[in-house]
Amino acid sequence: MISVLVFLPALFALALLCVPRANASLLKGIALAGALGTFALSCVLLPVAPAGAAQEVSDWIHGAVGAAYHVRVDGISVWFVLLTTFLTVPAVWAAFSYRDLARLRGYLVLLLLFEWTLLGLFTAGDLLLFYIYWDLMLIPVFLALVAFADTPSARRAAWGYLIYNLAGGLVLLAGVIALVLHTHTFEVLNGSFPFTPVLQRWLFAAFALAFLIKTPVFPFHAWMPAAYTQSPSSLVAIISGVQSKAGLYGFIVFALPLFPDAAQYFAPAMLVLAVCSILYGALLAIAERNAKTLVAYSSLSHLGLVLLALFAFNFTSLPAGVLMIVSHGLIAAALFLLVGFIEERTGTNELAAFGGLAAVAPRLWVYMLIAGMAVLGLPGLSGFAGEFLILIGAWQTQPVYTSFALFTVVLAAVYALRLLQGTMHGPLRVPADVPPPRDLRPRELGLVAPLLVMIFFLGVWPAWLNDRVPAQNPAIGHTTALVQPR
Amino acid sequence: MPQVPLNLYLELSAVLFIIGVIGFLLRRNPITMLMAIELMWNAGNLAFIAFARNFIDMSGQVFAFLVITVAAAEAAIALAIVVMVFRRRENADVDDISVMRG
Amino acid sequence: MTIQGVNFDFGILGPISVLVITGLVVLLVDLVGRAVPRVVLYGIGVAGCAGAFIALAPLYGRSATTVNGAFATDRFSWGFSAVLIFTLAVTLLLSSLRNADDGNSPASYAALLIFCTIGGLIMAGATTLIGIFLGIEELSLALYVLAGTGYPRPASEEAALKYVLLGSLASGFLIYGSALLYGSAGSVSLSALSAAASSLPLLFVIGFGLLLVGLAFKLALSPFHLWTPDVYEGSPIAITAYMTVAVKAATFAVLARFVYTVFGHDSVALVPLWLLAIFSMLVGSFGALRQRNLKRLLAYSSIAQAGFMVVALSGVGEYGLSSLLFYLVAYALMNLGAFAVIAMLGDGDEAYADIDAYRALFYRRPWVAVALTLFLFSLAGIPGTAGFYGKVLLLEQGFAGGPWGIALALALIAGSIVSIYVYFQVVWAMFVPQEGEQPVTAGNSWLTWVPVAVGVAGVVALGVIPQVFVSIVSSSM
Amino acid sequence: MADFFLGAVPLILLFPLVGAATIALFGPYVQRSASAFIGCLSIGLSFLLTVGTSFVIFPLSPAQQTLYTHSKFVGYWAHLPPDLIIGFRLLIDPLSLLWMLIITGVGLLIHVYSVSYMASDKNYRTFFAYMNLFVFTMLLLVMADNFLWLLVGWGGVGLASYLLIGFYYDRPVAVLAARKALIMNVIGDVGIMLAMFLMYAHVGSVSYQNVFGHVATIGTSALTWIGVWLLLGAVAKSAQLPLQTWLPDAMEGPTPVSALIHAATMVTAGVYLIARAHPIYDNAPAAAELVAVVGGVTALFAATIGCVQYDIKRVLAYSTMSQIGYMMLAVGAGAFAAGAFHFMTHAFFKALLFMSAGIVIHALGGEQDIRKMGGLATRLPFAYWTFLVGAVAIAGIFPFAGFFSKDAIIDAVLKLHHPYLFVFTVVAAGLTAFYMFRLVFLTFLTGAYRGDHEVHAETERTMTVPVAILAVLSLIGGWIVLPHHDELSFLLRSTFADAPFPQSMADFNGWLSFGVLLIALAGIAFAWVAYQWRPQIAAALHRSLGGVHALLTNAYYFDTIYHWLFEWPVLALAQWLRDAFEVDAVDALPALALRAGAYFGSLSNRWETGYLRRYGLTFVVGAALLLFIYLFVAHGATAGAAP
Repeated sequence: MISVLVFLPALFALALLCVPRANASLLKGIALAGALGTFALSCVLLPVAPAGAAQEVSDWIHGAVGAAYHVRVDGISVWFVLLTTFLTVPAVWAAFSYRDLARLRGYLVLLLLFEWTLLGLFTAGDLLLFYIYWDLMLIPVFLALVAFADTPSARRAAWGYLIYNLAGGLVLLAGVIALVLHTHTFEVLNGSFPFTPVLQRWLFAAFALAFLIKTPVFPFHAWMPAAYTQSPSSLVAIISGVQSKAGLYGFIVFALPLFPDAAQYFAPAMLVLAVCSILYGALLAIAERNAKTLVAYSSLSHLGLVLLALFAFNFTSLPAGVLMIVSHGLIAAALFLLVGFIEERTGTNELAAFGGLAAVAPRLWVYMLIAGMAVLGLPGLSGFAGEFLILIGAWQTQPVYTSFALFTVVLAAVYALRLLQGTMHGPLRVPADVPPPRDLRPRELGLVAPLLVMIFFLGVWPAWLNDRVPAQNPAIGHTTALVQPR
Repeated sequence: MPQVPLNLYLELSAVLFIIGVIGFLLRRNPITMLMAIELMWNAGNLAFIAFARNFIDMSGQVFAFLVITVAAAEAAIALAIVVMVFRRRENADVDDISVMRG
Repeated sequence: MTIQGVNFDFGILGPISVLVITGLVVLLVDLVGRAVPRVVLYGIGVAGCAGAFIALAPLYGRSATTVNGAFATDRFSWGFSAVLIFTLAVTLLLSSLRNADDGNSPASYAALLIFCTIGGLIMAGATTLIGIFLGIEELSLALYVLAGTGYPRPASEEAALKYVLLGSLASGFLIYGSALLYGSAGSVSLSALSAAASSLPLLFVIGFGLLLVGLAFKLALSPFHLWTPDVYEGSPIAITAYMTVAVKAATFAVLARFVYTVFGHDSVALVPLWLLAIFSMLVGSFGALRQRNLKRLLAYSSIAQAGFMVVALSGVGEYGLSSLLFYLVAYALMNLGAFAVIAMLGDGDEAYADIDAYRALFYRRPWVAVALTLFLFSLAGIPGTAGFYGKVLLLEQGFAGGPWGIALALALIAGSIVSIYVYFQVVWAMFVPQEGEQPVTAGNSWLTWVPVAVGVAGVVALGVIPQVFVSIVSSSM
Repeated sequence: MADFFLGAVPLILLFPLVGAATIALFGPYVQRSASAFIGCLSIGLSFLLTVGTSFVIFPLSPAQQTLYTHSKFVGYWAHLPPDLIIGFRLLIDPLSLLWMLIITGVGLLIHVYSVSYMASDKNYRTFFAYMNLFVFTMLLLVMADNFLWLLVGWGGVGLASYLLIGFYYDRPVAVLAARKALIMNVIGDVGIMLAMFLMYAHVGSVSYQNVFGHVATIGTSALTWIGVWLLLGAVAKSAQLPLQTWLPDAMEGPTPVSALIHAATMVTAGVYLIARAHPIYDNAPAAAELVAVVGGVTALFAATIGCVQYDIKRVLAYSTMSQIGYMMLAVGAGAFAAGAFHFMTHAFFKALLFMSAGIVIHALGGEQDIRKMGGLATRLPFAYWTFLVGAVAIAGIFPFAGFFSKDAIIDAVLKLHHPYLFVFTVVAAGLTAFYMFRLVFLTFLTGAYRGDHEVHAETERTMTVPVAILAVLSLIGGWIVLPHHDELSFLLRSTFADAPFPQSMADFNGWLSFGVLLIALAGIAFAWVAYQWRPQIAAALHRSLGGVHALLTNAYYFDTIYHWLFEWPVLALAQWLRDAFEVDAVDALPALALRAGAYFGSLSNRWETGYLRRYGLTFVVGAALLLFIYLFVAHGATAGAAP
């Protein structure tokens, strides 16, 4: 069942390959059906949260170091799975307006393959499987970027994305192998293994480097702005919405439970990095002149907050981190999609080149307002819920770092308003060569609406999600061993 | 008559070997270089035979015979290749044969 | 059967005998019939390979010696022999392309390839210094000639000349090293050497050092690699493909035999080998970064890959040999596959040696591009391919292999990181939309589809269900 | 009946929300008047329910007056380990009821007023949607039963205020003003968040009940910090020092918005917060003192600025700031009932002032500069008289509402021994009277009309009726507190039962109020002298006090100071990070790696010269090195192996 879910998008991708490239409508239909079907199937897994877990194990590799084909979904990973399947639907739908219809088929195939690798990662119950998907997910994105690489910056984006993440992946591989030589199996979940402190630190460092690069976290984010800006918005919606969570997922599910002592040892460093990303991302978003890149930097800032939640080692902040992960996935996807719609209308994302769209596109204005306020952290929207619960938790154990992080609340207001007012308000300006922009079409309204609804829903009732996140997931169990609950 | 001690043979072979190496490095004519290489191989042969005599063991001599035979074949092939090169160029200075690099 | 006190077990010598006969048959057919079409001759060759396989099959998992113990079939020989024969078959298929080896007599070409492989088989099975020397020389002498068979191109004869001169130089070191080893042990059999290896007397150290130089030359380990790019670029594509795999297979058989029978578990005595490996990984990976000629790029990559394979031996561990063999099989599949694609597209000639010829190939020949992409992914070690699991096995050996092993493993990681760009720049060229200059020819011979298909199937299978091959390999020893 | 109203309390909250949603979703498909109707209707229904509820609540005994709604839907907003529980509940008690009455009541009047005031605007529907959204969030703010939902409402009113200040979004000035307002409000939100962090740390909850119930267990220092952080939120929302600079700019919004949000309701949320959190301030004297000081200083500070402004709405904005200063002073000093009282009366007369000013602006086609007015008393008599009522009320002239409420505050300040603050209040009272009548004279009297627009008559009933109602309320609104008979503090007694000071304003200090009245009259007299009887006096004052005048006109240069103190450094840092650091440091690493890779690559390629002899040489040297190393290692090995 889980395997079916994981490979369903890949199957639909294969189906797409059998359709003639010219038959656009059929292509779109199949792709959307694939995304929707996967989402529907993934909803069946919801009941496993919070306590339960669904597993499928079958014999795979034995020998010097054994590995099983082990897929599993538990109260933590189900949220990543649902996020993936939920965000892929609007992404695929948004891809219908892909700029080059001749290559629409290839692009849709890559999107679905990307979803497959992400689902595989979040359901992997075995370290080898996890690693396989960890690297595999880079390929569809890289190919999509290559198919786009007609400018030097796009070229740099593609190479930066690939080399940074693959290099991190190889470091992770070294860590994985060194780890399994002591566990003698890739089946490391829910087992605690006695490592010497030194070994623990080395392994944690190897894991953490890969995770920090993929998230990304300052100062490993050099690949991120370019990649986010250059990839089509439907793709970057998934990259920033889901793929950027892979590293955090790795921390929660592998690094923290496996190396609790090393995690404690490195916690100050990680917290410093987290605070740096939070403030640095916010400041760069303030100074940024390109709407897409601005959103990219804002997500750098918000994911730093999740890192803070993880390494504050606090009962409250960790489940709040999961909430923040989901919420940020929704917000980032919505914003990137909306910015993409703007780009389709104005042909650019440079804030200097256009503005005042609210006058001609009231619906777009409403959508941008909701998404913008969510990223600003307006109370009542999911962004605030995640932020606030993380901060109130982290404050209890790490007041100093948390108070630094608090500045981001104000900075977020600054850049969110820059984005909102820069694109929507002021007198109407569009580049000379483009026609006056149209308001959002029904398709565009429809595909973003679910995201906004969820943003509202999780903002008004975050407990719906947090009640379904295991309070005592392994990471919390291990890492807060030293933290006294008040 | 007195035995020539083993180490004299070895020293001689070592000297021959080094001469061969130096010759290979200094010469630019492939034929000469091949001769230098023959010198190295025969240094090996000398060592083999000396050891064989030392151990009163045939296998060393067998090895030497094999080396001599292979050397003949190898020389033939090498000369053929040199001739093939000659056919295009009038001279066969190895320094001129450096199209591929990098 | 026994001739003058020397016993010959033609069961053990089966593959060699079959290939010998095949070679002679090829020559005879060419002699009697006039203008025999190339395909027939190569067909005979391929049939011979099949026969050799059939002869090899019963030796699976067997361990026995013949020729008074000078030649053995055992865990060191079987797998490597299989790889050698497979390589021969693929090479013959690639050579059958229209533009391949013009201006040569196909019969002698095929026979040379076959005898070459016989040399490799001898190396794999030889248990004495004499046998090793004999095998190496037979392999090398034939290759010197084959390297020159791209005759009309000056590069080819340059390759031949460089190869023959440097090869003979290396042989000189090999011979002299063997002599000193013989002197240190009083016997040419490897088993006798292990006694000397335990105490490392001066003669042994110098002797093995010199021998190692000779082997390192064959493996193209840096700093004895300088000939590799030129020779690989100059030789015809089929021969280059053959060299990259067959020579490695045979020489690694020898090396593994040395490491396991002579040195046992004393990996310190092999420090020079480890240093060579680390150096090769870096030099090969970096050297490939700026190459625009695909053959040359793969030459540098093969330097690095040779270094990778050494990592398998670093622990001298229980699974070291099987890991080495697994990676060798993977390498044979992906490398031969890549060369097969190059050869196919150029129909045997160099049209597709230049990376720029691959511009937007995906949009012209999607399936070929996908196949080549797969091979390159495997070379780069992308998960789901044979190369990836091979690397996993290598790293397991490395990290388990003490300080030197860890150093080697880390060097492997570093090399892989560097070579990301190496392999992906080709992928890039194939998928980047804007068209490059149209290529000269774009052949599509079904004969070369065979190795490509085999390569694809193998690369995927070894990557997705490695267990099957791991068990085959490990129970072959 | 009672059960009906208590059961319907959630509807008070929901009607405006439903109204806003309806207008937003279906507004474009129905005619303009329909959305206006929906807007007014929803507020009207909330108002009726509120009135009904208050008739149920106020008669009850103090013990029963505080009640929490239990909606059918039982759940938590958040329920996180170890013990963070935040629920969905509404709180109804006299304090929140008072605010709800004003919000819905005045809100209804202003909605009706807007029907014709905004009639000509192209975003008519949007306006009503925003206004309803505001009323909803404001009600949420006062009906929340814990600090989190208070913060949700708090942010919500901030959003509504942002949207309405920036309502004319094609005016860059309006856009900037809106941005400024929202950012400053977010700073306030951070303050409230910090306060909540401390509450959670010490009490393990953020609900009023638990926090106020365990105030005793919290240390005084922590309590003081909580108070200070709450105050930060309050000053941001209520435009008190030092976060006051956004309010004058907020006057860029439509006049009804200024009346509702930036005079009557939202800006008093700070006062509500302090009054609501009075158990904290009762036990943290230092924090309470700070509140009082902030309030008193702001009252005087804003009043001085008000004396020199020429934009009619800005004058009113500064007077709002000053009047809220009075309220903050009152709640800070512990006279919570007095603060609430002044909030009520101020809501009446300030809304009145804005709306009659709105009539003037409307009639003059958007003109706001009083130098371009004058002599309008004859042309706009209705506006004149209503504005006069408001002015008299705010100036604190007997028997108008302002007299009673302001007097209660000054009285309390004196009683509670804040001598210097007492002086501030008295001086501010005089200044208030002065600048209000300066406004009256310059706008309606003082010679002939100086503007260039022709003056439209004031006809629309929907505009005049609400203004008239408010005028009446400004007159009688204060009579709820009369000597020896204080109805208000009686109504509020249950909320402030545990306050340390008696809340009753019944004991009436006649001499004091007489003195304050005289001071107010003096202010009026001076305004009359300087602007009506002998205008050259004002001119002479400007000349002689040029420096002071410039200082006041520029509001003590706060904007400039803040720009150079906060805005500029942050932006400069951000720019530097973007243009220098990101490029030179963050991208430097990969760039360096690439260059290194290319370098090593070229190294390994340049080695490959193609010259055979170079190859041979390398080969031989390599072999020699290898031998050397091997010998070295082997000897080390044997040496190591030797026993």
